[in-house]
Amino acid sequence: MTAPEPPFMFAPEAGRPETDALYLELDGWEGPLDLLLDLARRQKVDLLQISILALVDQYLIYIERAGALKLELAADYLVMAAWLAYLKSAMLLPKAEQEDPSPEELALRLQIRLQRLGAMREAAGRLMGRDRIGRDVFLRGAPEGLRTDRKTLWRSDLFSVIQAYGQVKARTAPRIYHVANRPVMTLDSALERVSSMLGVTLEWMEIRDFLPPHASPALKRSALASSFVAALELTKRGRAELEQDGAFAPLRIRRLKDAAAA
Amino acid sequence: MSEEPNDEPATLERAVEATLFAAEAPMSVEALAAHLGGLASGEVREALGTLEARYAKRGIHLVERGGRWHFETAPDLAHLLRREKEQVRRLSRAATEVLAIIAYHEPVSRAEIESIRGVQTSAGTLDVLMEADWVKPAGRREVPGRPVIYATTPDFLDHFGLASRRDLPGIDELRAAGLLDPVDEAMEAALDGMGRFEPDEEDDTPEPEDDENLAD
Amino acid sequence: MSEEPNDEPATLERAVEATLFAAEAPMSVEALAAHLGGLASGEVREALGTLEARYAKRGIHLVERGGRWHFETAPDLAHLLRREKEQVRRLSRAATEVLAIIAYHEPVSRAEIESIRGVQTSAGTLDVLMEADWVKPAGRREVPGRPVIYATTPDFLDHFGLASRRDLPGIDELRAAGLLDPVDEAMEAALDGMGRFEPDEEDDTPEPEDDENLAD
Repeated sequence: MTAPEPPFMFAPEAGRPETDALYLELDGWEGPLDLLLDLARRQKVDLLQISILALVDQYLIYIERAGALKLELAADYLVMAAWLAYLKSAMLLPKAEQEDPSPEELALRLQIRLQRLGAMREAAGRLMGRDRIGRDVFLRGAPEGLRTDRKTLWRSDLFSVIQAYGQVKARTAPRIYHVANRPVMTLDSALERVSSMLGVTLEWMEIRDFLPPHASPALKRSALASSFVAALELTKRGRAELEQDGAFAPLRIRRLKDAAAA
Repeated sequence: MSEEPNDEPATLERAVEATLFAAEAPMSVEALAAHLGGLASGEVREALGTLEARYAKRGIHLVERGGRWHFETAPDLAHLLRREKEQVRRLSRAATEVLAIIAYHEPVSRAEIESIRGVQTSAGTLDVLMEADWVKPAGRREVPGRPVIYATTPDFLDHFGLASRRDLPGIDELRAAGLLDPVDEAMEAALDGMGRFEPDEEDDTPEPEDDENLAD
Repeated sequence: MSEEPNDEPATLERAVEATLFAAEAPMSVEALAAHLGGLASGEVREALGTLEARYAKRGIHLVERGGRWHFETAPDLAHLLRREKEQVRRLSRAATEVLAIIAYHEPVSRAEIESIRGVQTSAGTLDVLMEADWVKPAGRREVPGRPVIYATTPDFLDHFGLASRRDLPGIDELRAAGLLDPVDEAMEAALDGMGRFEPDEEDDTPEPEDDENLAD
């Protein structure tokens, strides 16, 4: 078994009132280490010269008195008391039975920690005692303040202005759209044309033969499409039949006989 | 330090000095006397006189205004408090268009500008032109709503090197110069790009701001 | 006026004086030089030195804190000004101790602060110090858990009238006495001094502080 490390870490600090007096309440301390430091200071020697045994006794007496007065003790103070009691008994034991680390080492560690805490507590006091702004020294009550006003100098040039105007005018000028009159053969005229031509013969005729012979290429394409749709329409009405040998082969049409009669 | 013995200020003088320095508002002789523990006004007045003379040539002056005293920056150094930084910036495309419309159509209301441009004009655009002092409000149009109408200023003619607005090229001249041709996006982008290389564009770069350092 | 001719302050001196008087926050030499139109730092520094000497005996002092300069009232006049102007927040004892530990040990982690104080630091304590702008997080310690480490700010130096951290009261003595070193180092030194231990100190090395538990 190794000796327990000193219980130097305790419960969170509470908002405790500042005090220099040794109250029986433990509210005056920032934890057990702080209380130990106060007790050690009472020995009025360098913290590295204090008698740990005396310090332990003082602490334990203090805790006992608090207990006798039925004061609620924070657990961390009790943990420290238990540890100190252990330390004391270890220090009183014969050397041969010493644990590792030795009680002297634990005591030294406690002293070093007290020394450090003491140093910081003193430093804090000296720091707070300095000439502080707003308490000891004061800044100017109503400084005028320094301001930098930024002024923008705008630049442009005549060409940009004229060009911009031109662009506005161009962008917003009314526009006229010309839609070219495209040569088309409507479905109606194709129907009329195909059915009248079918009336002439009972023979198979190619769709191509229905196209106007001297038409422009554009009109021819329109006529081809319209004539094809007209052929489909006549077939659907039962007045003609269509025939094609294969894909892209010439498409042929002829009048149905009874349809002619009808 | 080679200060003369008489340079050492009297206690009361130092007290008045510190009190006025820390005060948040100017203080009367009576207020000072009371603050300093019920002194006689005469003593305070004397200390104020000494201080006033001491600071007469410094960067800060002790001055009396309406019976109350305070420290303030010497008048000849007032420019240090408010420093002006000039920054040259090129007019945005939108602002240039609005400026052009005002120049060609003035006086013109905002609604009319918008109808000519075919887009809404943000409030800042007119502000910029007025800040540049090229455009000013020129009354109101006597129509319902009485909108403000805008016109160009003499500074506008000045900056753009025009003797008068009649010097602006007319529509026919614009057309002849090809400036009325529809401009497509690519073309506009190209023109914008060219703009970057104009000599005065260099000034556009915001200057390094050193006043930020003052804050911390 | 019976002022000596050499009492007439130089132009730059007056400008620095007026600027610092008017400034709402302390200014570095660089900020002053920039504000005054891009002067050389050396010139400004010289003017500051002259001014500092000029004001040394007056009711107002020119002081440097953490590289920044400002005017403040002379500390010996505190009693005249304090009565109406007490505006300093009272720090709890915990907060003053934590502040001192950070100032003397910086940068320092929360666990390190707690190991010195022997008590956990409540959440509010560090917040108060950071809110006052006296303490700021200063990165992380490159150890397991990468705890945040804290350091003081220029405002801290300013508030406590410290030109730099070297001016912290007693810091040289504390450092010389090893009181700013970790406990473990001090233990080793003390044990070495006593010479009570065999060379193979390995096992004797005090266990690491229970800091790990503190990290919350």
